[in-house]
Amino acid sequence: MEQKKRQCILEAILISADKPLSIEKLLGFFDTHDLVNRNDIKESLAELQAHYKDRGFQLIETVSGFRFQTRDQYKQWVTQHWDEKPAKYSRALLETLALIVYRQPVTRAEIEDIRGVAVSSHIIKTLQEREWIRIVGHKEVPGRPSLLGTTRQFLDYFNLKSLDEMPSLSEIQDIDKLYPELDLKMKEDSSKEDT
Amino acid sequence: MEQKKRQCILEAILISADKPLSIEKLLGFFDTHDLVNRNDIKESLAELQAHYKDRGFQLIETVSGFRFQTRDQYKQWVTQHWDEKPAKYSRALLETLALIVYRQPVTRAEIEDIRGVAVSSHIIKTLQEREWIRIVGHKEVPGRPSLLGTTRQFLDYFNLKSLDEMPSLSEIQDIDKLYPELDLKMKEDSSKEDT
Amino acid sequence: MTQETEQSPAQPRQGELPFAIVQGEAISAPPEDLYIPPDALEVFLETFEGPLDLLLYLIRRQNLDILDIPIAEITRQYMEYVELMRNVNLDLAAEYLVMAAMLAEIKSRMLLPSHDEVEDEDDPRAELVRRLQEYERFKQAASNIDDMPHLGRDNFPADVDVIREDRKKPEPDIDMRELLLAFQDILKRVDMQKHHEIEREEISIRARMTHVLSCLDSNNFVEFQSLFTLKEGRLGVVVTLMAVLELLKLKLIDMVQAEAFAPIYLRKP
Repeated sequence: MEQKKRQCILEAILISADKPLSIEKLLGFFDTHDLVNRNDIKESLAELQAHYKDRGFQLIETVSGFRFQTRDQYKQWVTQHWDEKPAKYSRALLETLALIVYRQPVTRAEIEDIRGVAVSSHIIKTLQEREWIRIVGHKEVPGRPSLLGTTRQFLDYFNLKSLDEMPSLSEIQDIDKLYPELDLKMKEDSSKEDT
Repeated sequence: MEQKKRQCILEAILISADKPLSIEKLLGFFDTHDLVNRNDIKESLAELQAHYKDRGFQLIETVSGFRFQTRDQYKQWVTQHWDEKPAKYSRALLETLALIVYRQPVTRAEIEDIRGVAVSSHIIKTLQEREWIRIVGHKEVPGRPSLLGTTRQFLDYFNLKSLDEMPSLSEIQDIDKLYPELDLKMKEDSSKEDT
Repeated sequence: MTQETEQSPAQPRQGELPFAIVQGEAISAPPEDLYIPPDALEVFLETFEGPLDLLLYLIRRQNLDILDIPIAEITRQYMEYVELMRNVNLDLAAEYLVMAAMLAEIKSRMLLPSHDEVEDEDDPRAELVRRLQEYERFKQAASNIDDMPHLGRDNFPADVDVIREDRKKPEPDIDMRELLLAFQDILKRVDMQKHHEIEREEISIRARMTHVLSCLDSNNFVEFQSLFTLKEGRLGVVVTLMAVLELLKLKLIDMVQAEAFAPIYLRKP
């Protein structure tokens, strides 16, 4: 199959896919008499990535494969599709997720120990429903508590090829950098007091 | 706004849209200080149509507006998307559907309140696309949230003549008596899972 | 341990807490020696994720070196905070009290004369510092995760129309039992929580409410009588009437009548 046609077919497949597709899966779209091999696919994918490097959307690679998605810098316009703003995640949820990401496999009790507060079941349930975390086993201690870990979908969602691409856990932070937002909010509040 | 940026934004909007968008609607994605008018949009759309004239997909104009779609000559490959086995619906989807059935007309917030977890837009969209639920009105509270209810198609799917034929709440408490034969069947099914 | 309150993202947060009410009396001024401005109380619940978070905040407010925390001072401030929380009748999490006890314990140990002969005796603050530092790393990591591009928030998958051969996409099947099991689960959970009340009402009225709503639209008036089908018999008529009354109560529909005995019309507001 000629190069241009192969590129167009892959483009059509990827633009209409509802999940990322691996090279293996993409290969499965072709018939034997299409005479397309893994290297052809790789080559076409690289061409597509180059072609879309300065357009409104791009071809990215996550752990499960390749996906076309809009570029971050146009989110301001693209989000107008929906009346509601995308849900904001609470800090409790993000902290719990962070602990699961960096400490996996980890039990709920271990998360609670580091955060100093009980982890609500809602948070665990929300993370499980989003398919970002799952039970990966049970700890061999009394009660056999569940061990939690992240999923492939978590990596797909954040456009990651592997967990190694997560920002590394920081060293001990400079305390002054904490709570800038609160400081600001309180300043605003106190300036409004006179009005 | 410069021409190239405008083109990229429109491209991002159209590639992520789930329905055709008219020039009027596209204009609505822009802010007043984006300084974009109808002619700018027309111009960009023409540029996009030219750009995609020999790719795997194209920008077409339908009666209701502009829409990207894959090209006819690649349908043989694109159709392979649907060769896979149907997925299973998530627990979250089933619970959401059950609440709409028994609590209709009901808002999304009310469902979230009972389930204790945010209901993803994806679930609502899936149920709407399946034509099992639809918006039956709007609640007269701030934001006028949509009220969801079930459809005729939902009844047809379950071979019901009316919703009255759904088991009552008291019957649900005793579900095993309702479907003794199903229980047996499900057990058989799960033992056959490997086949 | 008590559960922290996780707010569903869809629910609006409470914007303002009423200022302190102690034993039925509104307090207009906060305790004078309070380091934390009273405004902070309003954002308290939203801002702090627990006692460690609060401690980090207190340390920062005073520009203290985390490695050299003046336990007495911090304990005092912390207790004032906890006291204030109690006064405003907030559901005070047990974790905060546990932390208060820990601070008091450290303080008391530091008041004891140090044993010079025991060189390598641990600083009683060491464990607290370790926990604070550990927590801080994950607090940072959480904010890093939030800053990462999210699918569905920062970028969106392509969703284009597909020209394909005439084969229908198979859709997942569900059976009635699955649906009922899901609902049974909800009922069980709700029973356990007791927060929400799913009224045991007849489904037929709910269903009829949907039906009535679907007959109406905001532009056209529909005659009240046209909603009734005599074929359904007395029960059907009653169900429709109750559905209409319920919709009126919920202000989902309007009812108009030009004059006495004139036809009654319904429409969506």
